[in-house]
Amino acid sequence: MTGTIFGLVGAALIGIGLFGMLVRRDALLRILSFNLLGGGVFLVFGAVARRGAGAGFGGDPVPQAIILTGIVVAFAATTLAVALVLRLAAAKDRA
Amino acid sequence: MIPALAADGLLAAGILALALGCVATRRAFASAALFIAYGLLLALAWARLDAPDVALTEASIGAGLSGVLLLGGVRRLEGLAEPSPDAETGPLLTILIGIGCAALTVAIGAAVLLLPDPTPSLAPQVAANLATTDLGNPVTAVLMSFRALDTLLESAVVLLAVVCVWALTPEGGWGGVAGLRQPVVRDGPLALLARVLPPLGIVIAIHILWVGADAPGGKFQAAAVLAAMWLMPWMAGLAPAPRIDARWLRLVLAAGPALFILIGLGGALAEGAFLAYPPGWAKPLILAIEIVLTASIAVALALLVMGPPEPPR
Amino acid sequence: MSLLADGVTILCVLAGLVFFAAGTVGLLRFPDTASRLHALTKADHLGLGLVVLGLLPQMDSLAGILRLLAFWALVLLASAATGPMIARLLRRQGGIT
Amino acid sequence: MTEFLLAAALLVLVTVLGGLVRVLRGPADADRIMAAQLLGTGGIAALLLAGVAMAAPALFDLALILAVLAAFASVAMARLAPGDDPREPGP
Repeated sequence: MTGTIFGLVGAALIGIGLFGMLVRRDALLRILSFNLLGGGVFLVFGAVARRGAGAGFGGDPVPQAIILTGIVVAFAATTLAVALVLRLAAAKDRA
Repeated sequence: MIPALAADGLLAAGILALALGCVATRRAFASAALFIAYGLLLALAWARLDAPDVALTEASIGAGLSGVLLLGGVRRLEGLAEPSPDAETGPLLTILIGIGCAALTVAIGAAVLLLPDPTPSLAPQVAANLATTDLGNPVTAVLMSFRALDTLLESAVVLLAVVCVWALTPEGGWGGVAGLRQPVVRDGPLALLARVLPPLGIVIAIHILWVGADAPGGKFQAAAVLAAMWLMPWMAGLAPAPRIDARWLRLVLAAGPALFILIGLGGALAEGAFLAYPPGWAKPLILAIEIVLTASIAVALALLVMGPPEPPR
Repeated sequence: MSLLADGVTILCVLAGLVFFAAGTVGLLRFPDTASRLHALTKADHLGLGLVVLGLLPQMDSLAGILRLLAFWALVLLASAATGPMIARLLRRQGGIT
Repeated sequence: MTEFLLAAALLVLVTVLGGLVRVLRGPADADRIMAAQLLGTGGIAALLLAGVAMAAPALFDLALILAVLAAFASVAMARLAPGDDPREPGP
């Protein structure tokens, strides 16, 4: 049940994140929305992991490890995106 | 049963309300603050999903570091001339996009509901092979042994991100101190916390790294806490950021991935497969990689939040 | 003994719950931000403090007790430091005149 | 005892989630920071209660990380909020 609830939350987060990315014009808010979308994808995958519980584990450890990797990679991408936005704004500021 | 269900429902409602708030709020600072609260609740949700390793990562990286990164971005954008804002999305287009996103949510939600229960799982294979690694934490075993190549590439991605962020250094700033110079705060609450919290945080990070072999925890979570403990005095101006051309800095950044590759090559020579650990050596080698990689990732994460150097004005 | 310990736990945790509830009600109902800050710091310090106090009898080792107390110290420290910072922010943004 | 502690964890969650309204509505930045902080403290309390009830040390470690990172994030929020000048002495 827990898996299903948070899987559905993940689906909703994907929709909310995509909406924010498309509708908001502020670049930082788009990056933030992208993170919401990513969190939703991870939650859906987490629901899959929960359904795969077995062999004494509360969830399938392989998807869990991949989600963990994904969170770190998403953070790295976010920092790069923020740096790009700041550089762009600074360039416009000087012009 | 009922309390568990109630806790899940409450967390779900809270997460969705905060996510909607993030997207709908007018001001960027408020959005970033909501995002931090959202990350907090998401970490609790991961704990409910029996994924404590993911919960620790979400709490430290998803909520803590990402939130502070976004806050810093908001703050720095304010200091710059307002870039002529694009026109807001029109109402008709907003409604159309809303309908499209809602349809996507329904489709993915249906897919979640239609998932086979139980789904195909690798848990039995992990359980069967856990003994060969001498580790007690299955997620660490997956990260460091069964899917070690993924983790190696991930540490390379983090390093690559640092290189890319540095590549955005404006003209005349190359080789300078990472990020904006922070005003020095000698006393007051910020200075107090910046002095007292890091020693505690470092102990906690070492604990998280150490238990990671057998219990939830590990290098990424420990590295994120360490990075936060460096960023704290940095924000108070008490611990200046390093120059990005400092040799020690580049050595620390490269040490983790380099050791990982070396041990992987050693496995190729000794066992005939890249990243294969000789029998009986799995745990010491994994611990060695974890410890060095923690230092590299901690420095990389902190530098990513600090950003590229600024040219002197 | 166990009965006494459980009694202490129940009493203290319930008292902690009251403070958490009071903090939330204060945060929601108080008219201005400054008094809401007042309500919040009480919930932070006392709510978590009482919960920690209540859980102490349930610990079976000294390490567990020290660990619980460490949580409280950590939150107390953070809350004590951010309280004045928030108050200063409020003054600069014109919340307190 | 287990049931009592779990119920208490749930109640803490209920009360601090009520504070979410303040994070969402503000109006001041300070309100949002405070409500986020209360959420962090409540989350820690709930995790401690559940950790003792279910004898799950992993929840303790999660609470520990949450405590450190919540402190870090609260300070960063107060420090980076628009209009704050850190050089000014505290009130």
